[in-house]
Amino acid sequence: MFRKRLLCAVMTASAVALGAMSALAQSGQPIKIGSILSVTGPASFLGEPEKKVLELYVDRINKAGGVAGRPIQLTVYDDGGAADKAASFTKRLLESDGVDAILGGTTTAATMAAVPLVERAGVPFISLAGAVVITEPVKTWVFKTPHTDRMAVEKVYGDMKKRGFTRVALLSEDSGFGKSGRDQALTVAKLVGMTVVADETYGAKDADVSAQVTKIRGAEGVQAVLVSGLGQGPAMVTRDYRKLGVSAPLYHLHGVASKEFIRLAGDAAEGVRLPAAGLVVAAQLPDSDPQKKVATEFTKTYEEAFKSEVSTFAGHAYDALMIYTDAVKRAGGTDKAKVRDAIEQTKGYVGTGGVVNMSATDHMGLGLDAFHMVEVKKGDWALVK
Amino acid sequence: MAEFLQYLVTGVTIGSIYALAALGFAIVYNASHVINFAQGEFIMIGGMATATLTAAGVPLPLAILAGIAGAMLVGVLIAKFAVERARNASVVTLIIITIGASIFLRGLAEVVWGKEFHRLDSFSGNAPLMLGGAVVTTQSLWVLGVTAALILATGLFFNRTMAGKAMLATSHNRLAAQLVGVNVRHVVLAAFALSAALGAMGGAVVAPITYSYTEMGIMLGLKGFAAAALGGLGNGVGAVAGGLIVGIAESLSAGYISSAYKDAVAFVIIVAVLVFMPGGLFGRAGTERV
Amino acid sequence: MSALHRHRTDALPEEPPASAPRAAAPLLRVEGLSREFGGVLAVADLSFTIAAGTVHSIIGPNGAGKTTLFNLITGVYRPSGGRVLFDGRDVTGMAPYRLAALGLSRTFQNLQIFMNMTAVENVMVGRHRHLDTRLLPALLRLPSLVRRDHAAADRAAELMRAVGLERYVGTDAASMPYGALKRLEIARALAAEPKLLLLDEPAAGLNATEKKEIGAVIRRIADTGITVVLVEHDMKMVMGLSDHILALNYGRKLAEGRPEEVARDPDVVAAYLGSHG
Amino acid sequence: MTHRLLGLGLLAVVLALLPLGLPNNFYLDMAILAGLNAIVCVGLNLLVGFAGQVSLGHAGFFGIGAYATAVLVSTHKWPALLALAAGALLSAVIAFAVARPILRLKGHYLAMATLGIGIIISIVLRTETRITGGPDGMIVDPLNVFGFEVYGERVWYWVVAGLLLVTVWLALNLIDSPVGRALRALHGSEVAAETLGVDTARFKAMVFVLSAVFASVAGSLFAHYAGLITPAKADFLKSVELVTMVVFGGMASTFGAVVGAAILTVLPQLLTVFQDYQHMMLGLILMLTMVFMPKGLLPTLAGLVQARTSLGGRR
Repeated sequence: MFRKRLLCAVMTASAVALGAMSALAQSGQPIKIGSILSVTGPASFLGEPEKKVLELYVDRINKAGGVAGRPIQLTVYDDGGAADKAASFTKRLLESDGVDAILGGTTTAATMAAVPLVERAGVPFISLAGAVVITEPVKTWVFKTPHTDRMAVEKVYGDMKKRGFTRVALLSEDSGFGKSGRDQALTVAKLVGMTVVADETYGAKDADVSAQVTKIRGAEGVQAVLVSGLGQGPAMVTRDYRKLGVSAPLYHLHGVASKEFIRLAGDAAEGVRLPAAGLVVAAQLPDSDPQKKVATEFTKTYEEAFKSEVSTFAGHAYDALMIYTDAVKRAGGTDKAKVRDAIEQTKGYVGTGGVVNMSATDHMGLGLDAFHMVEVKKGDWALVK
Repeated sequence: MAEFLQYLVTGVTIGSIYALAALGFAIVYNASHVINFAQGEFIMIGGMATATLTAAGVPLPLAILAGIAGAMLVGVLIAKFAVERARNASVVTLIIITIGASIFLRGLAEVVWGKEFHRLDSFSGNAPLMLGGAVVTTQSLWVLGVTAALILATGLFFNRTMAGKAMLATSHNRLAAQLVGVNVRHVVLAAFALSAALGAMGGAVVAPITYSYTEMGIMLGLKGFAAAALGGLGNGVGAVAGGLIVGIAESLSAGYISSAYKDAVAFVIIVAVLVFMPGGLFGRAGTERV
Repeated sequence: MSALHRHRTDALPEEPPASAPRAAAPLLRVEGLSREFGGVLAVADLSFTIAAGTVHSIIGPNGAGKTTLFNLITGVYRPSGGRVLFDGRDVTGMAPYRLAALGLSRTFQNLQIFMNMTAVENVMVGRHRHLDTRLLPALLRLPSLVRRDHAAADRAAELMRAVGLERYVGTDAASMPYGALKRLEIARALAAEPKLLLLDEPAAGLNATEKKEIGAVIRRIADTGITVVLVEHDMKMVMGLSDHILALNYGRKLAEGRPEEVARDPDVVAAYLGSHG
Repeated sequence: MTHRLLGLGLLAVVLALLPLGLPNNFYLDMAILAGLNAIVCVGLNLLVGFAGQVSLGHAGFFGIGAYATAVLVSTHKWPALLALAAGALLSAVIAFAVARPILRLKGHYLAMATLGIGIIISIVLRTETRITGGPDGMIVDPLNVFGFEVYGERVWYWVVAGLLLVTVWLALNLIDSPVGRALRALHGSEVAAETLGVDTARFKAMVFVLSAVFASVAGSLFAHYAGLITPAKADFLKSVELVTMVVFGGMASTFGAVVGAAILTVLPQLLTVFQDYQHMMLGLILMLTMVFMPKGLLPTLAGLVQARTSLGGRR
């Protein structure tokens, strides 16, 4: 009860564009998009920009005449980072709001909570969360825009091996993303010949992880440490890590690719490495990179509109909205089954996360090439060459 | 050994905050026989005000003072408009009232300060000290020093000043205190103000360690309550001891048993102790008068 | 008047307690009973016996240990030393509810009325050990349970009539006057069908008329064969009702015997009667 | 006694007519959640309101029921009703084990101990990731009774409404029985109840176990209905929410518990119109209600009506 904050029952852009009146009555019907995001809670620095981006672009699309002459009506609910709330809001979107599609699930947990409901209801669903379990095995109605944690782990291990590290300590959050990341880290380690020498966990809402860090500090022969978590928790880990003077290099996954992470961790973030979509280092990308144009433009729009720095999470939401609206255009309407098929046939879409080529067996459609190792230097992201 | 020391340092640091919260519970309980479930929110107010005000450029001491003043004002308002008016209500009703107050305060904090985490830098640099292989941050020293000073000051206040003695007398015998001219209502207000000040100061010094956010007070408050009950409700020395016991036990079990069960430690201890000692470790087991 | 009187008497327990025939055997025997509170002996090495079928009063100034003694006998407090034998059984330290089952019942100096219930329900709680107190029949409201409950309600109403509370049967206890509540406690204690009834200052706080009425109620209870132990400050009532008196001071026995003996005892006069006029 | 059946009849009529006034499944959903909360609260009220024993940990039993169902049905493929019974049994055993030592405590110490038990249960559920899925919880299969799948808000509504009626009937029966009087008596004066032959420890344990079983059964049903269970449903805030419903509606009033559960389930949804201010509003409403109606909503209103009509003899 006390947590049920469906704060942002924001009905943006419900003002029907007058121009659309001339179209057929049917086509004048708004396209209803629902979204469940973690605008508050431990994952708020992921969910908050996602919400802002959806609102911004829905507004722009509507001002430009909508999608195929139909305006978009967006409903956003905040799950506060809790899976059970994500499930009940999904129910509300499906049952009460009658949406044509759902974008979101900021976190893996929220996404997985919504999956059985959307699968049953048969509504296209594009998740903004990272874990590989979302799209593997493939689920009929479920898609996602960010890279998977497995790709992130592969990228991290690749970088570690390049620096000559083979003995890694894991520190994972007990959240869905954290657990999935840990599973991938353990599995992939065997494949690429890494040795996991310590395996600790922490809670997403812990105020102090120094006990775990102390244990890792004491573990034999740790050459590098990988943290599997998202949002604010990893910032806490990073500070305790530096505080206790651990010298092994620190890696995170792509769940912290936001300036907010650097702000929270402060000086402690210096030297932290993680894989991220090209968006956060758009200016540093070579001109030949297909992403550069999209990423630069999106960054400009975002930073002008919100006067704050862009994060990859904003990009995930943008990509999801673009993939969906594009599919609606190709499907010639919001018929759910047709739109689903159209999403599955997305080919060559250049987004902030990379070039998307979906198929019946791949509901994400991203390759490793669009994923970059970045390092925090002087409070900013720097592309690792 | 280095690990053990490290856990000890961590435990004493967080235990100090529990001790301050527990002392706040004890003071309020003595004056009014109310367990103030909004005690944790005083910590939150202290932490949030200090973090946000310093971020806005206010000098640190001023920011802390503002936080304390704010918390004291809130404490007095709760006492005056909620607790005093419901004096004769049942234990459960009073619990719900103070929980209502804490929900309200968290809601207010969300509106004023937002829901995101706020960072507060250590009071004096990040260079850690080494103590027999254990790292001691300067902020830990701040926490310990400030806690010790506050506990000492509270002790002196109750034993050396007229106002303190009046409050103590009220807790022993409300009617008798009233008869010798103590204004019992003022005592209740003062108790809330004092416990709010202790909590807010604790929140300010712990903020650089834990971050400040609107929900930071929930667990700190509950563990403070556990610590207060552990020491025997209304027993100031017991509350401080209870806080340190909970903090150290928690940190040691996080290190040697399971970090995931860290938060359960305080409650396992309190349940176990209450089963065998229904009045807490230092409480008197009262006999019911019929 | 006499018809009413008879009717009231009839409402009290019909059969004399089982132990009554063994008139010589004491119903209650207290041996060397002590209880200390924080180093102070509230009851000190106290021994006495109470014969079945008598009215026995315990007197003494405030703080003499009378209520503590009641609490020790009824199991509310555990003794620090000594024994309590009830009906030939050692019941020292036995839980109050088990003593109640053996036939011990009491009232309280400070009213212990269930203010969250009606008057008749208060008395029905007194019938507790004679009723079906299993959970499942209660949840399902089995007919057998309902029948016994109705009977208990009728019996409770009768008892209330017997103590002169007939007009309060369905009233909330919380809205009854003090004097009525005093009598309600007696009705409640009687509902348990005790062998031994301990009354802790039944007349305290009552006016002269009420005192007289309560004295008559106690007389009638004693007449049915229930053994009564009375703690009371009202000497007129004590003298009028008692077969036997025990005088306490500072937790110790001061004197014991028939009323006129105790009243003449110089220690008692000095310690108690002297201070109370 | 006629009063008893009158209330039950009225509740039945309200439950029967309610769906007619609900425009879509979202409102039915709220009604179902309110009904499940009400089942817990009617049981909890027996403990808190009638027997006067505070519990700030009953969400723990709700959680045990929910997770027993989730684990046994979804992971081990037990029949749903058997899992529900197993959960109730587990709750009863745990409640019974802690009841005697814990319920000796009074007032705030009891609050502390029950709070502790509840938090320990929720932390175990959160931490035993392999069994429970951790903080993000686990997906639960739909309720399947003898091959018939209970799915959809319409069906669930009638299931929950029926069960609520049964719960209320059981509670009303209990209150007006020797057991119920014993419970109320130990609330009114524990020492007096003891000296009248009431084994107070036994009855406290009995009502603690009973209320835990009610909470557990509601938890099992909730798990099936929601399709997802997380440890948040067993934590301290949920426990507080449950007690608040009881106190808000009116302690020692069975229909008060139902009304409290209904209002406090729906209220947060209504308060969403205040957006950022909704938590402040919720806290304020709780405080003001308890300050000005310390007896709770229904008893206070009943008192007002009574004063107006000046009819004595409230039961």
